[in-house]
Amino acid sequence: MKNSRRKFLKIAGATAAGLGLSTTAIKALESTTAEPPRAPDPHAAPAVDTIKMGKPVIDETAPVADVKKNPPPSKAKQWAMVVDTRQFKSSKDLEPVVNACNKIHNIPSLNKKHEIKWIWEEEYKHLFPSLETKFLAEEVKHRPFPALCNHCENPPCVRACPTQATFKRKDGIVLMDFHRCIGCRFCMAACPYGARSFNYVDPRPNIEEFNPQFPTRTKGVVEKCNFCAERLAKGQWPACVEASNGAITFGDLDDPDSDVRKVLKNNFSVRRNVSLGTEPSVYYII
Amino acid sequence: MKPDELFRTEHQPPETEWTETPAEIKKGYYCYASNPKSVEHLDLPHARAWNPLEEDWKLPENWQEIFLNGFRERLTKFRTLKIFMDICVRCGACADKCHFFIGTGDPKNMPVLRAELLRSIYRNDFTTAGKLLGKLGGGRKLTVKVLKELWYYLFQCSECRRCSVYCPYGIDTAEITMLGRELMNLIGLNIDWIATPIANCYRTGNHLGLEPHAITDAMEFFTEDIEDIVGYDCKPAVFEEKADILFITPSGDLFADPGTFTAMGYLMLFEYLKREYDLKVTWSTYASEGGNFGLFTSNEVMKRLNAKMYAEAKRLGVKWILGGECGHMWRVINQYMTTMNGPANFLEEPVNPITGTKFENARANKMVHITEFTADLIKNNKLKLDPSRNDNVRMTFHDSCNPSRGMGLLEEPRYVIKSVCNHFYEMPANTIREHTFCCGGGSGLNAGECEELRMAGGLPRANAVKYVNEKYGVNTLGTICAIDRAVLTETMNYWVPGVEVAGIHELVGNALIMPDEKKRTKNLRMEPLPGMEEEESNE
Amino acid sequence: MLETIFKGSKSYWTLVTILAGLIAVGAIFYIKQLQVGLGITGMSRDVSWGFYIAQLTFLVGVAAGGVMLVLPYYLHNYKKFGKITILGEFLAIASIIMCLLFVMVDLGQPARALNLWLHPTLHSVLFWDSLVLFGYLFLNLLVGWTVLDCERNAVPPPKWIKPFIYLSIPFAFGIHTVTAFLYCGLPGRHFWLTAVLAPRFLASAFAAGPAFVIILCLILKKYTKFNAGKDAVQALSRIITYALLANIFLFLCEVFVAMYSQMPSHMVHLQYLFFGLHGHNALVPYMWAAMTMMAVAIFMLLVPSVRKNESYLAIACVLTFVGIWIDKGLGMITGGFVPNPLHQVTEYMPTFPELMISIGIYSIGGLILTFLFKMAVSVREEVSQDL
Amino acid sequence: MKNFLISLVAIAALWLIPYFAANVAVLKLLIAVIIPYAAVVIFLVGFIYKVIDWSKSAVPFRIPTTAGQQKSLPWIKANNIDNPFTKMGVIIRMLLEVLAFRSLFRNTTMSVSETEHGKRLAYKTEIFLWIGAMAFHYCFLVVVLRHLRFFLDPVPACVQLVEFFDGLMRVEFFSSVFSIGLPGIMMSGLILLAAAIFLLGRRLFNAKVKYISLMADYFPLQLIIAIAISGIFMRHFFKVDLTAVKQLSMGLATFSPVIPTNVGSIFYIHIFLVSMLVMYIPFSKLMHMAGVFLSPTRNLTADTRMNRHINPWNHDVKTHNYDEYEDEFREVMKNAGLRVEKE
Amino acid sequence: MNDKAELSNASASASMKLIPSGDKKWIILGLIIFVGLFTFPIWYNMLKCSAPIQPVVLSAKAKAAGYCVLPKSEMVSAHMQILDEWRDIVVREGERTYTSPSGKIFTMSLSNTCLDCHNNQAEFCDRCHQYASVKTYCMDCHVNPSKSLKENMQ
Repeated sequence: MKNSRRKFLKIAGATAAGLGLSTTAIKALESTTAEPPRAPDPHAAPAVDTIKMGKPVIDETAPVADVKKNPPPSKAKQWAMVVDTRQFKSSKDLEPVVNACNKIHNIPSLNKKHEIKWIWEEEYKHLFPSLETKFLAEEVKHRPFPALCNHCENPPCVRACPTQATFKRKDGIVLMDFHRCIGCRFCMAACPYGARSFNYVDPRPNIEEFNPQFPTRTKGVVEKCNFCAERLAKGQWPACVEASNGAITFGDLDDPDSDVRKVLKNNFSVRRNVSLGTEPSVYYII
Repeated sequence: MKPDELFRTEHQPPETEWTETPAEIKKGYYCYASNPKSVEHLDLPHARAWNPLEEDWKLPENWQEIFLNGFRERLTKFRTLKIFMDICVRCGACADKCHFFIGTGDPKNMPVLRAELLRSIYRNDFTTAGKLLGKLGGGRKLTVKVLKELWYYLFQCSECRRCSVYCPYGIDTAEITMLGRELMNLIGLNIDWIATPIANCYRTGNHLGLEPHAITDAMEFFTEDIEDIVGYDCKPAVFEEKADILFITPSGDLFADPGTFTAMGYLMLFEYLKREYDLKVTWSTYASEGGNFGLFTSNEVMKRLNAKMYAEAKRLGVKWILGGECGHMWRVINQYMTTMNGPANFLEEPVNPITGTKFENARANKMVHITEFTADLIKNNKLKLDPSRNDNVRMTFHDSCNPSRGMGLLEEPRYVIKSVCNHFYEMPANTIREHTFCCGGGSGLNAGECEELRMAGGLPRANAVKYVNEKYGVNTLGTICAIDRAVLTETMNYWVPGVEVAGIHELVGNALIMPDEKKRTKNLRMEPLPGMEEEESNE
Repeated sequence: MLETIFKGSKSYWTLVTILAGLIAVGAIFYIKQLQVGLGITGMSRDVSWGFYIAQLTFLVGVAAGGVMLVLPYYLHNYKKFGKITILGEFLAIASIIMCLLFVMVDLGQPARALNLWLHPTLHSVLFWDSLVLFGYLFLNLLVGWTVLDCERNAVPPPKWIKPFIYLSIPFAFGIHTVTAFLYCGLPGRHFWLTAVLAPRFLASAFAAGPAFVIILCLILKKYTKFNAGKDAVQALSRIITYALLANIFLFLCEVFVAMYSQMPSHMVHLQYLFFGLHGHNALVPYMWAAMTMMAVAIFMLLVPSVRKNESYLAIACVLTFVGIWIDKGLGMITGGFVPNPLHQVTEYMPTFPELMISIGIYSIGGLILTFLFKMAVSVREEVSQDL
Repeated sequence: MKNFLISLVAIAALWLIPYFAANVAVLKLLIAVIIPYAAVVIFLVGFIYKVIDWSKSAVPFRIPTTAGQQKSLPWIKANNIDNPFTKMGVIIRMLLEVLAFRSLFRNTTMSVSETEHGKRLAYKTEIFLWIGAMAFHYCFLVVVLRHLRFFLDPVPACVQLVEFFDGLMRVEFFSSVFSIGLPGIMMSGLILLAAAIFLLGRRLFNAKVKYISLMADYFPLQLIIAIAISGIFMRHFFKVDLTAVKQLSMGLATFSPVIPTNVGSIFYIHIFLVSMLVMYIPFSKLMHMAGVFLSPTRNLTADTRMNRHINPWNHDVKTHNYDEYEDEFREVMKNAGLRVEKE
Repeated sequence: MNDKAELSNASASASMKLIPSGDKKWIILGLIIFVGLFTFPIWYNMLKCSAPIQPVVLSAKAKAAGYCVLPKSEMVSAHMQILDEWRDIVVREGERTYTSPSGKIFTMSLSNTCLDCHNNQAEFCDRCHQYASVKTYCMDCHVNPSKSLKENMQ
């Protein structure tokens, strides 16, 4: 199917044919689709890089898990994220992470009712209501926890979406197709993590700093964290990972040698509300 | 044929195209050719004896030329014809609206095809596309076969206009039939059931050919009967000069039941008005025909016959004319009379002298429908009525084609009926008012020889009557048309035995409490009044 | 038959004009919503469905309630309903159209609504809901129209219509069941996450729908020549009684499970609705009002002498209808969102524009219902002249 | 069926002519410039000729079909629309007829049912012809209005508004077989096509309508379907350079025609078929678009008893007057006791 | 017998005389309106003095490159389809690289590839789009990187 999707390549051939010999025209189409251009492997030959966002910064000295970080990959079976919440002592530590995401994705600042959040700060008791303890350590109680889409392996939002506007990619990312979303907000009701936001109003007037390389959204569609799919495609780390100073690790959960697997192997981690069976891909080291 | 056999449930057209399916003139479905004497009497062209069943119709030498010249002339004289020939899109909305199609299942009785018969000739001889494309363009040469087919189906249309109500362009097959019949008339292809009445009407003043004394004799019978019922006679005035109103009604009502009962109703009403309000109504034997079979012959004949009404009103010096219950009579009066024979400046704008009501709607034409007149009297409480005298009557009302679709007389008769009769039920909505079905015998098709056609055509009406008969026990079908009274009596006997046909003024006569009347025990049909059955048998 | 819509008395045209006016007002506010976005409603990131979807839920119930007239007549040959089944079918048509309109105005991108069928998604309940809703609409249009037209022509309905009538019965159950599945299949929304939701929806539907039919019958009896007949109304009132009892019973089951198990995630929603949570209590008076209304209604309906008095019956029906409307049209949806999965409370109240758009849609439904009932009443007047 | 097939062959020929001709430069000029101009001229001349020809025919009698209560007594509610007795009533009646197909709205279909009392005729509501006709005509209108964008520069806001509403619903679909997305689907085109196919389907599958259908009934429908298909294909599948098309159409509208270079044959097919349709109108039943305004059973007041209508060719006729009558029957009249004028 | 004066304008049915019917003026008026509407484009364009289409201006970068993803003629007629399919493939299939028939490689991105080269919308996109009255909604979300957000929003 993907191959024949390239038929626009020779669209003009059919243009000249008109409908007089429509069968010939279709045959012409088929012949052009027989040999699809192959998408080059970005590792072998880097994609035409019109976006100069800078390479990921890998700080080897950062006090993360004591493993050497792999270079950013661009393909995975199940992308996952491990947040070492111990490294976020106060809101100030989390702020750059949130800001990096907001800025790079043109996220507007709106009032609480209509706000758009891809990654944001939450308290422990809200993030893990089912893991609440009566006498939580003071430090954990006030620790800022980043909340974001869990890119569940079994995402209820994808199940609920009537148009496949939200879907799970082969690499595990739960993505939004803003072109297809009809704004029914079924996914928001289905998401048990409050990860989704709806554009109740036009976001553009409320975007403070603006990244021309990334589209804004139109009013009336749902959006959420996309694990920076656009950056991964270019072999870059997600913006939050990059801005986290090593507090957030990112990688392929299916790859035993990936950063995330290494970190998880060595640390106790939890996920949000696992009893729902959604299999979140965001892990928190407490 | 038995009713069950005549009730066709299949309306599937044949496989061959209509242009290739020649018409077969069937017994029971056509009317006899006209008596040449009748045709001659009006100096109409090509009078001769001929028989539709014979191969040779004895057509005049140059019949095609006459036909086409007549066609051409009418295309300029009648915009209707030209537009209707040009703009039909054959959407088929009219197809199953015709009672003759429903009844006979003959696809050429679909109004669109009836018109196409003429239209195919029009295309062939009068249009560019038709001349270029010939048969492909839907054209047909005017051959004897085509002419016979045309004749056959022009006399299977009762000009009821039901199809024109549904046509998105208002194409009126009645108009096409009328002009088609004019063309037939030009080559002498008249039918006797029309030609002889018009000759009669021209000479004696009425279709039946009743000479003056025959009319007065009939009146005498009526007055005798009325005397028996009421206690005194109601002799009408005839030829009374300076009467208030000249009354004209179809002659059929003077001649045959149940129309005669309607005529008795008129006589009683006029006697009542004379005694109570000193209103002078006069009849005439010269203008003794309300109907006008000229409508079914040609515009010219229609005008010739119609002229007598105004002429007589002028001669007698009446104020205005009152018209009786008749169908096509009112189409002529309403839509043609003032144009053809007006202006009637010698008459006054009609005012009901008893109620003072001005009949605004008849201010130019000066002719008022009797149900308008009676309704006005009843509304103003000028008539003493006892509707319970009609309690044996369970009534439904058949809207006659012409008063409904050529006039819009819908509420007046209903108002009168409801005032004189306690049991009134409407037939299903799609069969009354502007949707009403023809009796099947309109436009001169009440000839004995085409009875089967008439019974088939009367089926939709009869079927609706049957429904109210079964559901509400309706036993009387009221109409305001003399042809209806004649045709539907026969039709009801055939399809819905037990249902009588009555004019509205028969019921008025029954309910009317005449001044100084004797104790009424009988209705106008000499049957005991409701509640009087015992006394009747005691006598 | 359609032409009967265009012939009516002065009061009929007044009603039509008023409804048309309200539709126009609603349209103006909807245009505003199209320009500004759903931000003009009271919905928020936390309460992402509000009044619109709640009305969908409620009206699906009213539509499904029509089956309580169709089923006894066609399956059990209960002749007394013969005269009013058409009212149930026409009410269903109007209700379903309102449902569809409420979904349309709730969409952020209504222009893309066709994506629902361009990209049919079998695992989405909303897709199935659209199928059953349109299916039920089609069936009711077909059946209602065919049967009424045959009645007008005094002929028996054609044989081919029977399968469609029978099919409409499972569809009626289907629309409300699938609509319940919209909610009760969502993880993390514990208020809805209960197998009783669909039965409860059906029970409330079979109370609210027939209650509305009774109210309509009584109105028709007063203002037109259409008389449903005492027996039919009484039979309906018994249906309402049992359905309302079942509704309350199922609700109490819910309350028991939540309160006895003492599981916070199940309890909090009921606590919020009936007592308020962390000082947030906007819905508390409404919920108690709804419960009181239903309780009073059930009491009135259970006493035969009260039920048999048509004025009291009318009151009981209004109480039932309004009670269920508040319960389903306000509490059911908002209650599921408050508190949110992160246990935060954001309250919801519909805004003025939101209400005006809703009134506009209710007026469209009212207008359709007026037209359809006008048609039914006219036909009835035509064919039963001896009444 | 024969009529259908002959007409279909004609349409196929009309499709193929421009397909082959578009490859020859001279013929391009013919199809893109000369034939369209000719079509417009033939259309206008033919149309005006036909209407003037109609207007030359007299309207001797006022014979409206009265489909409602007449104006008579003041207390009886008259129906001024279906039985118009004022000019305003006629105007409303005509507006309803032209804009809402009032008469067709009444359409019923006859059927025979078996009841416990025997066979019964029923006249059930038949609304689909009305719906199909309304959809067809209104979408045709919208399509024509939309195409004004090719003939007007700058494009007026009202034309843009029509386009906006026509394309309001977005249809985006991508698959291996075909893709639809940009340019957006115009609802009018699809509905027009669907309605035309429905109307054609009636002619083929409704026995009565099939029986009455002539080639002249199939041909325009098939031609319009062909036009719609060529238009839709050009928009969505065989794209052409729109600016080039507009340069051509603007050239036509400003009498300075240019022939575009980068335009595929589908465009020539489209414009050729449209030219054929335009040319065909004055000679065909499509003149109903003008005729509907002139139909004397609809556009006249039903007030003939109130106001006298003049017949322009009214002529004298021979009548049988009273004197002749009395001369013939004087004796019997006297015997019957009737008054006579001359003793 | 009747008012002879009324009937004197004709004598026999064969030789008839037409007097103009009253509706002729309305028919002529209707025809004038119809013809006026039908020829609307002619006089509208005369009144508006419509200017010929202004040619599209290529940016220096585009000129320098000398090629696009497809031959110009195909881009002119089918660019919208390419953009449409690009976005579907990029978003849903995660493929971002496009190899043109000429073998050149492009990133499939409206903002970052197309608008990078054709950065002057007014002189590039709008010229034709205005002429042909084609409204787009691409820029409701996507942005022209050469402009500020405010400019993009206008």
